[in-house]
Amino acid sequence: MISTSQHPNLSTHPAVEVRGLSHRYPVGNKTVAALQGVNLTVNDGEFVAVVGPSGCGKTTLLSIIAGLLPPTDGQVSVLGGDTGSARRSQELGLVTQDPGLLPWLDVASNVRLTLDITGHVDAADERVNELLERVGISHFARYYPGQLSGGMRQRVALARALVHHPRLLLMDEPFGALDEISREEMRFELLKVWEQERTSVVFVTHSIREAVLLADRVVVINGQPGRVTDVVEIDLERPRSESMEEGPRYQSLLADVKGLLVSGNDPSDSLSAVPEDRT
Amino acid sequence: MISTSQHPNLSTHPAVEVRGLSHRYPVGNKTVAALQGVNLTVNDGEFVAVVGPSGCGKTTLLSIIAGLLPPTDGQVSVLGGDTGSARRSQELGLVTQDPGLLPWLDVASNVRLTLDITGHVDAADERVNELLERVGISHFARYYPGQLSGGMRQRVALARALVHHPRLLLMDEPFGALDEISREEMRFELLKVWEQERTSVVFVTHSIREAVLLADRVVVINGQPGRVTDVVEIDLERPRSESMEEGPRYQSLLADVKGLLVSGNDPSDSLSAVPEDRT
Amino acid sequence: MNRQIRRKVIIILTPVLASALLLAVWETWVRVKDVKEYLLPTPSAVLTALIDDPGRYAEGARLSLQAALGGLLLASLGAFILAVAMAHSRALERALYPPALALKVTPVVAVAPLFTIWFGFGLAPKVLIAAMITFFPMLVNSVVGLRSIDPRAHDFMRTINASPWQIFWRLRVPSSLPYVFAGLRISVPLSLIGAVVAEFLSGSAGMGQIILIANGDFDTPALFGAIFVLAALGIVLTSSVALVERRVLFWHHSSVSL
Amino acid sequence: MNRQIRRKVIIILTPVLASALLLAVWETWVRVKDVKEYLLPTPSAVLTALIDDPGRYAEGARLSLQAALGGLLLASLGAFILAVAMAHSRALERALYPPALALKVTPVVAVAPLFTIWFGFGLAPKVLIAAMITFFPMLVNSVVGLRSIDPRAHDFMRTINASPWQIFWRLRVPSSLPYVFAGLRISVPLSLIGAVVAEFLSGSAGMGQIILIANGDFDTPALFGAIFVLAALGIVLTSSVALVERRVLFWHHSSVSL
Amino acid sequence: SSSAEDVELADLTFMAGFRAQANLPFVAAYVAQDQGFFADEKLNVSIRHSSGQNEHLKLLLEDEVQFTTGTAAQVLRRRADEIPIKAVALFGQRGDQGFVTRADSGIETPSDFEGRSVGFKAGVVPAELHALLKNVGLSVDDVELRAVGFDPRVFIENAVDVYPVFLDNEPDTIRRAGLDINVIDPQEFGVPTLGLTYLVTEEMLAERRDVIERFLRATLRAVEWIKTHVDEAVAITLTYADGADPEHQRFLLTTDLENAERADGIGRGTLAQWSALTDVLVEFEVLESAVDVASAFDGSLIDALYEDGQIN
Ligand SMILES: Nc1ncnc2c1ncn2[C@@H]1O[C@H](COP(=O)(O)OP(=O)(O)OP(=O)(O)O)[C@@H](O)[C@H]1O
Ligand SMILES: Nc1ncnc2c1ncn2[C@@H]1O[C@H](COP(=O)(O)OP(=O)(O)OP(=O)(O)O)[C@@H](O)[C@H]1O
Ligand SMILES: [Mg+2]
Ligand SMILES: [Mg+2]
Repeated sequence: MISTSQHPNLSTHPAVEVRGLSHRYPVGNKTVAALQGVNLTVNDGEFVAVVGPSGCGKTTLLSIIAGLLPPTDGQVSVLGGDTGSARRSQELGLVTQDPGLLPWLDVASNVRLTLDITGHVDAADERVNELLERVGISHFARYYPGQLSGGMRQRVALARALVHHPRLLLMDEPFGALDEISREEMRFELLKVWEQERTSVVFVTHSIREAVLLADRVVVINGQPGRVTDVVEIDLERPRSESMEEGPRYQSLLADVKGLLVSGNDPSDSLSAVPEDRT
Repeated sequence: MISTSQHPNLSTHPAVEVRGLSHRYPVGNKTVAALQGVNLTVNDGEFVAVVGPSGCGKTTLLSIIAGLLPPTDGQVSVLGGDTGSARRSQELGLVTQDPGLLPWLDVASNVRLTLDITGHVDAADERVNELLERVGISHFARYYPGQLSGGMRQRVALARALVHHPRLLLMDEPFGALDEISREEMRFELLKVWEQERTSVVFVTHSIREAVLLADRVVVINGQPGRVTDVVEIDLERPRSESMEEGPRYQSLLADVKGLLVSGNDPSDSLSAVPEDRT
Repeated sequence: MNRQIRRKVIIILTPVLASALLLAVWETWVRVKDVKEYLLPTPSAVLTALIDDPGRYAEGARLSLQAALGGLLLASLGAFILAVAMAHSRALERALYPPALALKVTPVVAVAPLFTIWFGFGLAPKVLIAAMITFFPMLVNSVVGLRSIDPRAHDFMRTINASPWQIFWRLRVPSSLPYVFAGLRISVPLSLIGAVVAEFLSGSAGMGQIILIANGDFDTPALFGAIFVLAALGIVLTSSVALVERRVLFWHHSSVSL
Repeated sequence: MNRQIRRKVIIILTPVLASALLLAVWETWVRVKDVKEYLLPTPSAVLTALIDDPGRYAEGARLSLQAALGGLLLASLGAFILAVAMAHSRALERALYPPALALKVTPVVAVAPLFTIWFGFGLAPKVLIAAMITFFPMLVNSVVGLRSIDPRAHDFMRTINASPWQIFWRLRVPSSLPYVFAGLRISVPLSLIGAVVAEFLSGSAGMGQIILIANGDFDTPALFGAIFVLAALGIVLTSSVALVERRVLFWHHSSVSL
Repeated sequence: SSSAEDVELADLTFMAGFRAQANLPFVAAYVAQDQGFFADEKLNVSIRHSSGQNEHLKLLLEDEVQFTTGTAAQVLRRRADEIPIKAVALFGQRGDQGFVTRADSGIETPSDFEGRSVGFKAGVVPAELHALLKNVGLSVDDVELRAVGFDPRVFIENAVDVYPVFLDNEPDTIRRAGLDINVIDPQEFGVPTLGLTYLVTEEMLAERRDVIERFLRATLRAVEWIKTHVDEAVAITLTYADGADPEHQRFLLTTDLENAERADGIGRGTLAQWSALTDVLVEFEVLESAVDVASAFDGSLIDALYEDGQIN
């Protein structure tokens, strides 16, 4: 992996390549395995969704790809370099469920912060306005995060993650806190942006429907520690639309992924699952 | 309404009867309308789901029914008496998204607390064990809430709300924090308990699928202030099962409710909605 | 509008009326029980003492305030700088906690004479005593504040490769402000006490000297006059901090989530 | 296991080593600079003073501790009871805040003689001064604590018609404990200072008297000996509070969410 | 009588051994400053005050302060610790420590102390009390000792039978609070006592005798002036103790003046006086062993300033 890091801009590299990744967290005087032998490739410009039950290690995987967490074992290459170099070249965008906006900055300043830090200060205000426009909150540029609803905050987080033209967008349940209608809106908003920018996307979600509706491929993680148990190609046409959800192809893909998940989850090794002796 | 309160146990009364209900919150020196002219009847033993976009007043409605909030206007009768009398006769059970368990009590004590307070101390421990068994967490009776996953905490909240045989169960997005698989499990758990106890239920949810899957009737609230814009009878057979979700009747009911929601929601009067000039 | 004004009036009036009531009860009690003035003066005697020589109290207040604010400033800066180090290293925190605690339990009366010897006369020892007494709460609050960053915001800044310096200034420092202000609210009255005690022990001019002389002369009205002035200073200073806090931290508590 | 023990050893060793280092630097500096003993004694001279007459310091510590703990208990109970009233009424809170603040900015040195007159000799005035100095932090924390109930838990208890009494004991009181303990951590060293200052000002037996006599005797090693003993007491007391807190509040910070 | 024209201006600090009040050695400095007697001697003096926690002595040793005050007993104790300070003038021909009792208590002499509650200040039972009791065949075991602190209201409010006072200070305060009292001065019961002195370091005495002499001359001239200008002297004192009660300060000053009076000139003393005090202190273990009184007091400078009881 390291040998290719001299050519970070060569887009023939996959956006993410994970090989034999394992991760253990220290807990007291022991360690707890969160991921075990995970392999995953995200091609350049591809939209990959990751689904799996709670505690299977989805957030852990994303944190490792983002370079926030050093893996215990295995190789990870991001945009042709190691995770650190991807971070250093500021090609990443991150959106999490609780987006961690800075409450003392207004919407525009929160988005601008990314440009200030990455050094894209030329025409920064125009770029900020463009992004706010695109995610539909330009009217609220002078509002503070505390004055916004959850859905609007997620739009700001999306703008903040996209404003510096990142080549890889990492999203961890970005729409988890939203009501169903805002959520639907945001999904198509995201797809529109993605189709324009052709960013590569890793999208972690609890919602199987969301995964199937958005992604080119759905990666299914199961177990504790989590492993990639299946990968499902989503061959629905683009651009996706709401009406596809009634179509038989969508329904059958949905059923496929659902089946892979339920059967793959062994309840006996998870606290949050039901005890064995329950009928 | 008041005249019937002498016969609180007469089950010929509807469980909930709401007439011309309005509610305004004081905000600074003004008031904000949350509900406007709401009518709603929940028959004895009926399972009613309430859906609507964020901020339409669902939680407000539930709080008024629970007697936690005095309505600004309109009449509310609960179990044949006024809201206060229903509360005083301890016939209510409440489950909210964040269940507010007492962190210093273990699971069994949290559930027992309801019995201690309502004075059902005879054979209390047996009753607690029975409920923990029924919601599938009897193995965790000695755990503290902080040691449980979100799903397990919701199970405890359900047990706590049911342990004193309430005649009306009020639920506010009880499964909102759960992952899809736990959520599915909990839904059928709830239905099983409900079918056994035949409690009347008011179930607020963001998920249209959940509403259609669980309820006898779905009440759709729209707008700010919220009004009941539609009521949909769910004539799916009981007991409900997961496989019904693929059936055409389910699908068409789902589409109905969805349609009522999206069209009923005027984005221009809600902050969390998209500004008018967006295309 | 009307309603808002009425609310504000009530908020201001309640404590004023309550204090007036308290003073009235006090006055009546002293008169009825005929308590000797050198034990407990009536509030009216205290007011008379204050009105008799307002210049003296004003000058005393000025001097004590100067020392208190100087000490507070010194302690806040010192504590914040040390807190930056401690917030970055648990080991350093553990290492420095016992000496900081030792400083905290050292009674001012024990070290005030030493401070005069070490730091000379005049303002310096007073400022240092006010600083010593306020250092610990400022340190503890600053450390907690600098640690209390939103981990999601931190993660985001790391993914866009923000430097430790950028993270410090743009995330840690603003995040610490609510805690720093809470520390200030605790420290403001403490700094006043520190300055006054220093003056009392060294006999140097200020409210402490007024108390010292009043005590020596059995002039309890003047003593209580000084206490009233100190209470007023404490309330004004605390309110000022609260006011600045509301301005600076508009985004914190006061902000309404829609 | 091994690892855990090593971790614990490190946690204990860091501050011990750091303090040892600090003392070593101090000792060296005094020796190299040849600072006169009456200005700043070496730590070894301080230790010698302590070892020379350990009984005296032990007795002094016992007396001061007694007064400090008595005052802390009194202040905590009084503050909690008042806090119950204030937590239930914003108007009462606003009304009582200025007198409470006045109490807080009143320097102990100003009222200590009055306390002796009002409350006699011996333990009572010392306890009351320790109580006066710790009252305010206990009050503020108790009010905030009693208010900081989980609204969901409160709603639930109301729907099952829990009485205000049941809500108070089963919800408000346990919810307030984290804040009460935070208040105790602030108050424990303050109560010690209060007791010592009272002894210093009244000359009654305890660590304050030891300081007073040491000052009068030019005996700076004994003065620092007293400060060392006070620091040790402060650290032991604070650690004890932390220990009890960890036991009682096992469900609070320490609990791990799965 | 004034110094030569060619002496250099000397900067020095005088620190009173307690807070600002009308003790004679303090007022002498205030007046010397105010009336230009220091200036006449080409002395540029700053005046400071101590908290009474002995920092004035430490500052003297550090040469931060060149002149300070202390009681003869304090000087002897510091000499016993081999601390190189020396008294160069003795104002209090009798000590300022004494006792008061209520006039109606029937306690008029030390013999009446038996079985009564007797207060002591500052944590230590003073030698004066030991000596007083011994002279009447009692000891501290025959009385009920009580730490009373520094506020005489404790006595007025009836909490203790015998209350320790500074003779030039609290009796007046207590009387003015409306209480009739008996004052018991140890000296009148055969206990030798001495009061306040001016102190310098041995080093200063060896190297800057001329400055000491100029300081003494200025302050002795001030004392002479004070004798005839008591009210003005009190007014000057109040500029250092703003807000203090002038009547009370007047009492302090006049009492101190009386106690300082001696035929051969205020400020002078003999080694015999110091030896008698030493004996008491040794007897009651305030001093571990006798101190060479010549090391504690050097009267030669002040003696040289007088000629037939007049300052020359
Ligand atoms: N900081 C940590 N310390 C110890 N264990 C951790 C830590 N973070 C996560 N874990 C554990 O690692 C496993 C994977 O956690 P992770 O958060 O990656 O799961 P997830 O799939 O994102 O879950 P969710 O869907 O609930 O967000 C879980 O068992 C979790 O308990
Ligand atoms: N305490 C309050 N003070 C002022 N306004 C309030 C308060 N609680 C709710 N509101 C307002 O009342 C309206 C209805 O709120 P409510 O919480 O009942 O909505 P909801 O349907 O439960 O929303 P969600 O789906 O987000 O839970 C919203 O506009 C909200 O901003
Ligand atoms: Mg996660
Ligand atoms: Mg709601």
